[in-house]
Amino acid sequence: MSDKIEIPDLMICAMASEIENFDTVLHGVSSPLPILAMSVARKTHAPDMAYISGAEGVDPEIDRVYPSSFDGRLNRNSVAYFGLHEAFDLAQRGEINVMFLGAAQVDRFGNTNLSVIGDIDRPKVRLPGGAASAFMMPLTPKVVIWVTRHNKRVLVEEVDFVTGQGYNHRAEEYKKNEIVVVSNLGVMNFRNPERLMQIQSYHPGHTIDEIRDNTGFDITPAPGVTETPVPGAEIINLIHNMDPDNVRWTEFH
Amino acid sequence: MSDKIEIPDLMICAMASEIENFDTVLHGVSSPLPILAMSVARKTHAPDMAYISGAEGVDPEIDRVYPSSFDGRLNRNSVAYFGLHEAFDLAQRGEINVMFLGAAQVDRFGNTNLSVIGDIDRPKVRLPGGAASAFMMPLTPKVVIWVTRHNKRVLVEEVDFVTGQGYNHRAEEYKKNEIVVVSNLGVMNFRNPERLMQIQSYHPGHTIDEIRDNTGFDITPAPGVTETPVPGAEIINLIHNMDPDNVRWTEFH
Amino acid sequence: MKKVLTSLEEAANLVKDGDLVTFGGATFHRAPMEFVRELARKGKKGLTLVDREPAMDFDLLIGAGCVAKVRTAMLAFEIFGMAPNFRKKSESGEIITKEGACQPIISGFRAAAMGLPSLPIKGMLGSDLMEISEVVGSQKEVEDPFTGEKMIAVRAIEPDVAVIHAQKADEYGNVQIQGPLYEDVIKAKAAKKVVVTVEELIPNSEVRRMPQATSIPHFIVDAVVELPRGAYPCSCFNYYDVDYDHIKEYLKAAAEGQFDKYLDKYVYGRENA
Amino acid sequence: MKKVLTSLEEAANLVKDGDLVTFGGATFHRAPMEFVRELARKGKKGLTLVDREPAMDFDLLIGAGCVAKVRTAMLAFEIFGMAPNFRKKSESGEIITKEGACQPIISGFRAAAMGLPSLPIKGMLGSDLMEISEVVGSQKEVEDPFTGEKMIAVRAIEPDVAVIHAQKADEYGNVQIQGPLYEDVIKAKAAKKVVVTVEELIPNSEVRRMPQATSIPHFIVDAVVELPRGAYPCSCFNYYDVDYDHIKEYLKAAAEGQFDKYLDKYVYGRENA
Repeated sequence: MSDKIEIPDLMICAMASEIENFDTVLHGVSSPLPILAMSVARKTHAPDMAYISGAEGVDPEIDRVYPSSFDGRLNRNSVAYFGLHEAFDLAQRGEINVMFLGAAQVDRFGNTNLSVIGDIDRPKVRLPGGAASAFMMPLTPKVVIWVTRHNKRVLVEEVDFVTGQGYNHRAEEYKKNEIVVVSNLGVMNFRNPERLMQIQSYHPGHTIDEIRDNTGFDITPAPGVTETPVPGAEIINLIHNMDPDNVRWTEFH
Repeated sequence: MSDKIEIPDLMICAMASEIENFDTVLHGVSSPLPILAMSVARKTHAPDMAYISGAEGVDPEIDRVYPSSFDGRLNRNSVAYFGLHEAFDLAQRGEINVMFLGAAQVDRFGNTNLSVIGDIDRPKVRLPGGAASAFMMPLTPKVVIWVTRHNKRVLVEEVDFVTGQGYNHRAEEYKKNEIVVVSNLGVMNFRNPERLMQIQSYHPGHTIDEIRDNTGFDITPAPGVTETPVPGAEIINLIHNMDPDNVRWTEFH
Repeated sequence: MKKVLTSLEEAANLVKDGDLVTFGGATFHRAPMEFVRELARKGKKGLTLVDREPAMDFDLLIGAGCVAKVRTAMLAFEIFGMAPNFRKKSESGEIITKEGACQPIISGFRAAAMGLPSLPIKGMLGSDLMEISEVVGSQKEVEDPFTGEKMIAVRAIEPDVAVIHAQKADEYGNVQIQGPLYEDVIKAKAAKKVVVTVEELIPNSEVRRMPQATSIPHFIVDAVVELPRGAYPCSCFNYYDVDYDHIKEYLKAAAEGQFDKYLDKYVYGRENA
Repeated sequence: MKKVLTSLEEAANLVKDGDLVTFGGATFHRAPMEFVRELARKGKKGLTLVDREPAMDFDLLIGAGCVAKVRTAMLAFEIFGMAPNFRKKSESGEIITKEGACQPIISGFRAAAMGLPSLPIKGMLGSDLMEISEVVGSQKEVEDPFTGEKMIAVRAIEPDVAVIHAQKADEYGNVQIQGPLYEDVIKAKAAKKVVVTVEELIPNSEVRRMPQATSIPHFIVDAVVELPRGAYPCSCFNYYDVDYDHIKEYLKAAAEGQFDKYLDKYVYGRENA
């Protein structure tokens, strides 16, 4: 089984499992994986979650994903429209429970970089920008960061530029909020007193050692580390039916 | 003619004449006279004014007035809804040109009192409150205050409590904004260097001396003081058709 | 989405003695009058009521002895003049009235809705109302951090409960308001708990047919009560107009010292006036 | 109401060299692309562009040499990756890019829409983006005047011109936007001048039939241009979807150093791509 399951599908289900029932969840731009993860969660263990789309629909009936995560067609049969500025008001009230964010670099403290490789004023590589990261990272009870290329250039000792705030770059009141990193090799969390990245689970077909060898800093397994649970066939079918054009694969090429 | 024209109709037309074409105008609560004045202005010299109703309609087709100025029926065939908080944003941008406000007391500097007669903590008479006065008075290029009982208890030397800010209670930048008082005896403005109340016009059937005798402070006629222009029969008919129940008379009883 | 449909009785239990409460609508329109009467029947005590321009809803609760403090920009019965119980009890000192103004109260709700401790506004300076506000701690003169411009910081107003009467909602709390919204959406976002009474309960499928008609989404609503004519004698746009005869009867009773009789007849007597 | 219907040519003249400009929509949706192409044809210079998450609209103007500065929270082509001209010219230093974040940019627009010099927000602290912002003067760490809580004051963003592509408007500038609004209404309120290009011109009588459908009222709109397919190759909800083949052609041309040929074909060549 584990040799058959595809990494995007496994990541989508790992991301979905970070959502609890009754959570209010928001996704942003360029987010086919989060959209599929939120859809899977709704159809499985979190039927009562509130789904706020980056395209502004509330609890839309998502029949498929598109190359754009702001496409108005993602709002089909929504119960309401809720603008991003309204969602941010909600976040400032602490009422958005889970947010999914991307990253070009993540370090051991959970800092993310989406801004620049090299110096900000003389960038070696100009990155697209952090979008909501610097705002949502500290405020949100749980931020799930997805990484499609787990290697030493992405999982780094220290990010070139702190776009999103890890535990060493946030006020005391925000240190209680969780960060979870879901990569193509495993799932990492920071549930330890030092708030340092540790291995929560390794994906089927991968190992703790493989994760350690591909991480740019010393990372240890969390107590009770396990293999990432494998989704059932019906969930895999759900994902495939929602993504006939394999949009979810784009980030992996 | 002047003995036939009724005071509410005359006041409504005097209030309407303070609106210029292309002005953006807002009315508030308990405002049958402003609603009729805005309607008259639109049908006469200010066809292009923007009419923002306290009931949230923009440029509604007003067929009649009601005992409440927030009645949803006042929005018939509006071109848009515009909430009071949005209108206040506009006011903070300086883009509401004219606002109509009531007053229980007005003094020589243009201060208004809608809060209390006597001491605020041990009120002799508790008044209803200033509504938008303290916010709109300084910010608005032209505030028109209507007074249905011009006497020495209403037009006072100094108000018991400054609800709305006259010229001696506002910052320099706001002293350029105009205040006009339309009463049952005449029209008063502050277009002089001292920014003191002066008589702009006296209503037909009334005199400058009558106004002075019924004002609680020394008030002088403005240069070029005249009789308040008398509206034509078609405008009177317009008003009467819009107010079959004589709601406009209520404040005069 | 979770179902939040409940009874008037249960919903009223969400309001505790001493709570800070606001109501939807303005003056005679979409005030949640039947919920207000239920609060009076339950004998709630020591409520602090806050709103921009309320009318009979506040005055009835003041007359019924449920209120300790009131904060409004104006509390009157439109062209019919003063709110009788408000006037009587504020002059006698039975209730504390710290008058506000429209913009500070609206902006206080907006600050809470935005999750901010305060929000800057303009105007107000020079009014004696500023002094009251500084004492109460609801407003403060500040300087803009960039321009140095004199501004007024308005402290957030986060009601314990906001009660709104709307035309339609589904059992999950997706609410459709027709006609003027007043500050109802802002109040719902600002409050800790939100109760919505509605003329009609509609199926979720109808909500999904026109999401743009939803004014308040389910995830900020704690209770929905089906309550036809729940705003009476105030109006509910597209359903019924204000019953001004009833309002005149209310004012007459209060003027003649017969307000208790009014309460017996319309509040403590029949379940629905 | 005054009539503000005009031509694309006239409307584009409202944008001056060096202006601060924002566009409606987000990424590939309701960007005013035909207006953008007209700005390129007119050879506008030194524009500062600001928006939360733009895409091809900003990148095309950068590629056409119209832009001096860019402020965005993210400028990319969604899952297709980096915006090619933005990346090239920001790395070469040809344009100045001071990156923001979504909330500060949205709140900057909101502050201007509210007539305020600045607005407080949360978050941001600890990010290196704060340092940039403090230097640029767009954000500042402050303390709430009541609670002492650490907040970030965001300076108002008041664009010289906001250009929005919508589905419908009348000749007076009453605008109906269908589907996601993004920050279009806020931008319109925030800007000094507002240009709206629309798929369809509708009579005022149709606007009055459903006032609740009006997203932007006439009194804040300075120009309306009838421009079917004005968002192409971006989408216009209920009218047409994104033309991803065109977007891939754009990216391919840029990747192969053939961007000038793209401009000749789709911008300087035929009036409408």
